[in-house]
Amino acid sequence: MTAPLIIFFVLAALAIFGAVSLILQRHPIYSALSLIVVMVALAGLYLLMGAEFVAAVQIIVYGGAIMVLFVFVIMLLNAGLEERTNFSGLATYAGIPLALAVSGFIAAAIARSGGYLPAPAPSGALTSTKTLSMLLFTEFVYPFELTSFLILVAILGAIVLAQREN
Amino acid sequence: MNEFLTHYAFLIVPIIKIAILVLLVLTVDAYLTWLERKVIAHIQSRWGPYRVGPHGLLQPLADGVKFIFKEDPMPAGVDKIAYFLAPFLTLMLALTSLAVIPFGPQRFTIWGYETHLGIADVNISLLVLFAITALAVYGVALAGWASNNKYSLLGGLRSSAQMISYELTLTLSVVGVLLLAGDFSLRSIVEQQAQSGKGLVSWNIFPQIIGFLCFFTAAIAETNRVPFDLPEAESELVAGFHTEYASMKFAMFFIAEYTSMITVSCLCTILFFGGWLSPFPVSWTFTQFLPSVLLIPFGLWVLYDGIRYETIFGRLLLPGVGTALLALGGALLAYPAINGYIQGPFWFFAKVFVFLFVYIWMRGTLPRFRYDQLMSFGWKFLLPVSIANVVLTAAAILIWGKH
Amino acid sequence: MPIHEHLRPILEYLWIIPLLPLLGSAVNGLLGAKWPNKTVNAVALGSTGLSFACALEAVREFMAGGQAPFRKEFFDWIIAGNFRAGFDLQLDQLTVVMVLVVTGVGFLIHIYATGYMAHEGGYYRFFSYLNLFMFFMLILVLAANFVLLFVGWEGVGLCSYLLIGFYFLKKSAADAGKKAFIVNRIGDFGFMLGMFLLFRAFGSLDFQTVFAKAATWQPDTVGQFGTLTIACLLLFMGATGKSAQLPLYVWLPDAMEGPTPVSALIHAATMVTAGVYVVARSHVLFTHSPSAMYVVAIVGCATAIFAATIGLVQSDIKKVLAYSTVSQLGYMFLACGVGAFGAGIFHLMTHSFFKALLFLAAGSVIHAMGGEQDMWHMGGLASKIKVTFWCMLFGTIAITGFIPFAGFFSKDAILFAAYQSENSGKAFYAVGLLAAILTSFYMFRLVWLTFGGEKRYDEHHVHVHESPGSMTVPLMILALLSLVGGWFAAPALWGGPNYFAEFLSPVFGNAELVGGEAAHSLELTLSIVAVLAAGIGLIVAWRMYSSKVVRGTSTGLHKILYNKYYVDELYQATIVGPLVWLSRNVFWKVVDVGMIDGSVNGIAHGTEAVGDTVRHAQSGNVRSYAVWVIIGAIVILAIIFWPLWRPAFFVATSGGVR
Amino acid sequence: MVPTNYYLILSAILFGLGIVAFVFKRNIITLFMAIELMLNAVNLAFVAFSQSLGKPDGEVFVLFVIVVAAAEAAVGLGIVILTARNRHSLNVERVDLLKL
Repeated sequence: MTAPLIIFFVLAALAIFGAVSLILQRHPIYSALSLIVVMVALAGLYLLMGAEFVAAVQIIVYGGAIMVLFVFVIMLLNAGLEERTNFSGLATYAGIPLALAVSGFIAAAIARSGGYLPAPAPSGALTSTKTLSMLLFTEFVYPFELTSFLILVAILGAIVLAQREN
Repeated sequence: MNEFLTHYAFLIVPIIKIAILVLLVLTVDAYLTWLERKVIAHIQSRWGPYRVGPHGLLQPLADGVKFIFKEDPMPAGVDKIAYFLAPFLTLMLALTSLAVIPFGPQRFTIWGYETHLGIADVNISLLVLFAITALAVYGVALAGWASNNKYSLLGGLRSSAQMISYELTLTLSVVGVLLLAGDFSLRSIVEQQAQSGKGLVSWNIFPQIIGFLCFFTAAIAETNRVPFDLPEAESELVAGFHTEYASMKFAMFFIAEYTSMITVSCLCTILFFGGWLSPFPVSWTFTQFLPSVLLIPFGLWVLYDGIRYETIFGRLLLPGVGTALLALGGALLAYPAINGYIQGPFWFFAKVFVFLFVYIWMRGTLPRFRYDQLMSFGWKFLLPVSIANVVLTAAAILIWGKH
Repeated sequence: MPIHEHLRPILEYLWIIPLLPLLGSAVNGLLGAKWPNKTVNAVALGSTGLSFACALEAVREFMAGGQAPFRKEFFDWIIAGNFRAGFDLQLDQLTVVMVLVVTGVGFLIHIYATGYMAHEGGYYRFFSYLNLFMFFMLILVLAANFVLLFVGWEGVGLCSYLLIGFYFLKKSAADAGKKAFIVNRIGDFGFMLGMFLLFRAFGSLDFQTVFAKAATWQPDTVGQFGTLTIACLLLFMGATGKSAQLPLYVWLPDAMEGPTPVSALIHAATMVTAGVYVVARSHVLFTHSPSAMYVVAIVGCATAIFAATIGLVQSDIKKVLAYSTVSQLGYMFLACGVGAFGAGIFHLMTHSFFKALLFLAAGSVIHAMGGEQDMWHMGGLASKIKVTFWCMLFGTIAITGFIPFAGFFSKDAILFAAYQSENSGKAFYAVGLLAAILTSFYMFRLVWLTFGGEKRYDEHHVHVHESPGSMTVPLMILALLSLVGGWFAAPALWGGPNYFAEFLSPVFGNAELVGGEAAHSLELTLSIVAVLAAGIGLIVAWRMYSSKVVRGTSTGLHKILYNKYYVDELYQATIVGPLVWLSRNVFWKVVDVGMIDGSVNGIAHGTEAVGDTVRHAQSGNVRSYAVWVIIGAIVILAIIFWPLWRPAFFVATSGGVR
Repeated sequence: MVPTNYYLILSAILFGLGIVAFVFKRNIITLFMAIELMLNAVNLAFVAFSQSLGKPDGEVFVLFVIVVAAAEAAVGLGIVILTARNRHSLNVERVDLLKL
């Protein structure tokens, strides 16, 4: 059992633990924190795979901006413990099994098809930030511009939503 | 024994380095508080700490003892986990962020394990730093939220909003430097500034003056220091997010704050002021004697000051320190070879010290922002300026190439 | 081969010629409603005049280019598989003639119309339609492939419908318009079938390719005729519709409901000759199937005599001219049928001159009589409206074929060709000659009834007055043309060359240039005979109508002729009636109401019912929606991965199948 | 070296947990977090593929996904705030007026 494998299992366990605790926690703040745990673990996995830039961005944007926004909103609305209502019978009885079924499907499919994939290239060797940015600004420049436009739209939408009508 | 060391050096050496660094930083923090109180006192024409030890030099120890032995009351209705988590998180992140900072150029080998000044040498160290600072928000926010106190909550909200807002500027203002260096590694950024070998003139501060100003401002905001210390605005929010914290937990916040100050100073030094590089051209080798030449008069002054100090303890201690300094200086002059080694650290810490002093200085002089001013300043002025800086730098590089 | 491209601005941009009228039409149609007549005139005349000028310039460049046939593909219109229909224009000798006739005569008629329509409502509308017609007609003659030609073909049909029904408040006019349109549809149906057949046979509808391949076409037998024969007959069916030949001629006389300039431009000079043009254009196909040629000749010949007989007794001045047009078109088809395409086109040109002249003159008469069209209520106008009278006389002489007027040469060429054609040429000749006699009879009858004798109208109600210059000047020009229009062929009389035929010979090959001394002497005799025939008609008409005449009750043969052999009634009884019954009782009451409306409403009701039942799933509870999404996901995944898993589901290991 | 499969299976598990969270949780904000979790799982798969296939495209897509997630969070949380303001509840089952 090599070192990377150990690290992988540790981080994977951490991620799964976070995801599970996201489900089990009753207070949104703790759900948020456990989600952050997941994200950090994923960032570690990215580093393990040698996708360092993505790892950094994952932490900076997801951990540093998006989740902060969540926490901020939770605090702002002073959200209490969630009440476990069961108005939707369908979701109550069929929800969990079906969800598990879907994940089972996907996992099985991957287990079947993933075998054909080669093992990851040695870490870091593959994508330096330079190559990534070259790709981003040459081949993917059009989607890149589109996403920038999307961001703009999102900003405007958020402003419009947030402002009190007067 | 020896082969054990050589075999596990990759594990042992970093641990040792970490231990050293943590101890160092904690001490520096402690004496930073002392320095701050002294300087501000003198700015406000007071004496500042004076009782504990000569010039209150032992004040930090006293504070430490106080923190440790003080009672730690927990307010009613706090969210326990978060309440405990917050200070640990904050301190941990603050200390971690120091791990990627290189303090000097030298690479040396201990027990067959090649290492360097500084803990980790990641090739995206800058990004890692930003990642860690990005996470630093949670400590403050959680502390504010967990203590079940309106003022603290307000403080937490403020800090989260403020940090998100200024993080943009913080990141963008560095882009100029990155464009010049073409790399995320702090080490290579410094080396890039060393290339021309002309010393001072090739530092990033000159092409990146705008970037530096934006960066420093944003960094102060990120560290919740005056004039951006709204999360702990005592006049409005009692003590903001750490109102409900006492003794060791409070100390953790405190240490974290000063540690992040150090980190920011180190960053400013590395990014804009040539890190461990000496301001003089490489050709001027005689400038290597500067540290020792500085030590001697300092030692003399301490000696002189100690002799005419009023308390016995002072009269015993200070001259000792003075003579020690003199001896050190003499030794350096005697064995010039050493100078080569201490150049890097010397300049590095000198610059860092300057920045720390600026921090304290500002706290002594500047008033606090109002919240709306803070936001509009960050979004409407700082951010556009830093973006403009990026564009300008890119254009310049496009036109003239890198220098 | 394009030479001196920089020296031939128009030819390289040939589309400018049809574009100008289109622009004029658009401007007038969209903006002209509020404009004064002057502005509308400026636009309409300007566009057509400019296009005429461009046409002249194009022809000059064509001549300068050594008469090299010009063809250019401007842009692709339809691309489907190996089928290409492009906006391709071409200019060869045949096109030159057509373009000049269309633009020139059209321009004159535009001028005339400004005077004639001056007091009519919808002035701008009229000219917008007229320009639109010019556009489509030019597309028709300039097109370099069947598809584009068909565009023009349909377009002129549309404009003809719009213009016949110009006084759409008058029921008879609206009906006439509809009739023209529908009858043309029948022909167009044939035309389209012909095109399809051609495409199937040659894999293209481009003139060049089709004709090139047709020239080396091995006769086959589809049915017991060849493909070419069937295709030609189908095309000819379209031609009969457009050019008012038997049995589809019935719309043309009714089309006289439209304003007289329209009758002159569309139903005498240009549109109705489109059929002849198409036959001439695809002469390669026709010459390859003698049977088709024979049919064309027979139809043309029959139409000529048939229409002429009807024309003998009509009392409406325009109706007479209409039937005369039909009969003259018959002549042209006769010419094409006996392979004398050049002669046919020649007659087309001259006919467009003098028939336009006649119509315009008739229009001038009607104008003078204040809208009266019945010749029995005219008479003795010669002294009152001299210009009109003389122009009308010129036209009459030209059409009846007295030397040296245009009609003489063209009609003479046709008869000569008919006489020479091998299979039953003599019969054709005889019928043609008879038709010529009849023609000269009814034309002079028209002249005498209108201008001769004493007046048969009431002075107090109608005060006769000469038309304005804008009408008389075109009349005179056309009169001149119908005098000199035929002189291209004049030298042929004394054995010289027939310039017109030679000009067209590159297109048609030297099919009808049968020279030789014997042929020449024969031609002389034949022409003398023709003139004599015309003379007979003249004399008879003089005997019957020059003196005081009274309108007798029509009986027997006269009655039949006067009622046009009851053809309309026949069609009404055999075709129209049953169709109307069918559409009312089956298509409307059963198909439309029952099936179509029923299905539409049924779908609507079904949707509503389904919605009523399903909408309860719309609980508004996001979690249940989420579950629905998951179910959908499961289904999709199952569909995707089923083929992957069918062999031994759970054998799947993380290692996968290597 | 870690086989790519492991990453993929981990991402599948995380995705499934995200789905479970989505149907199980009632708090609107937590639902958003569940969505973020699924996005993260997908990101992991992207990176794993891009690493194993030796093409950086996957990582570029991760960047795009992150951007989209940011936009979605901004707008979505704005909506959440409005909802909470108007309905005085964050329970998604109490916000069910949008039905027939």
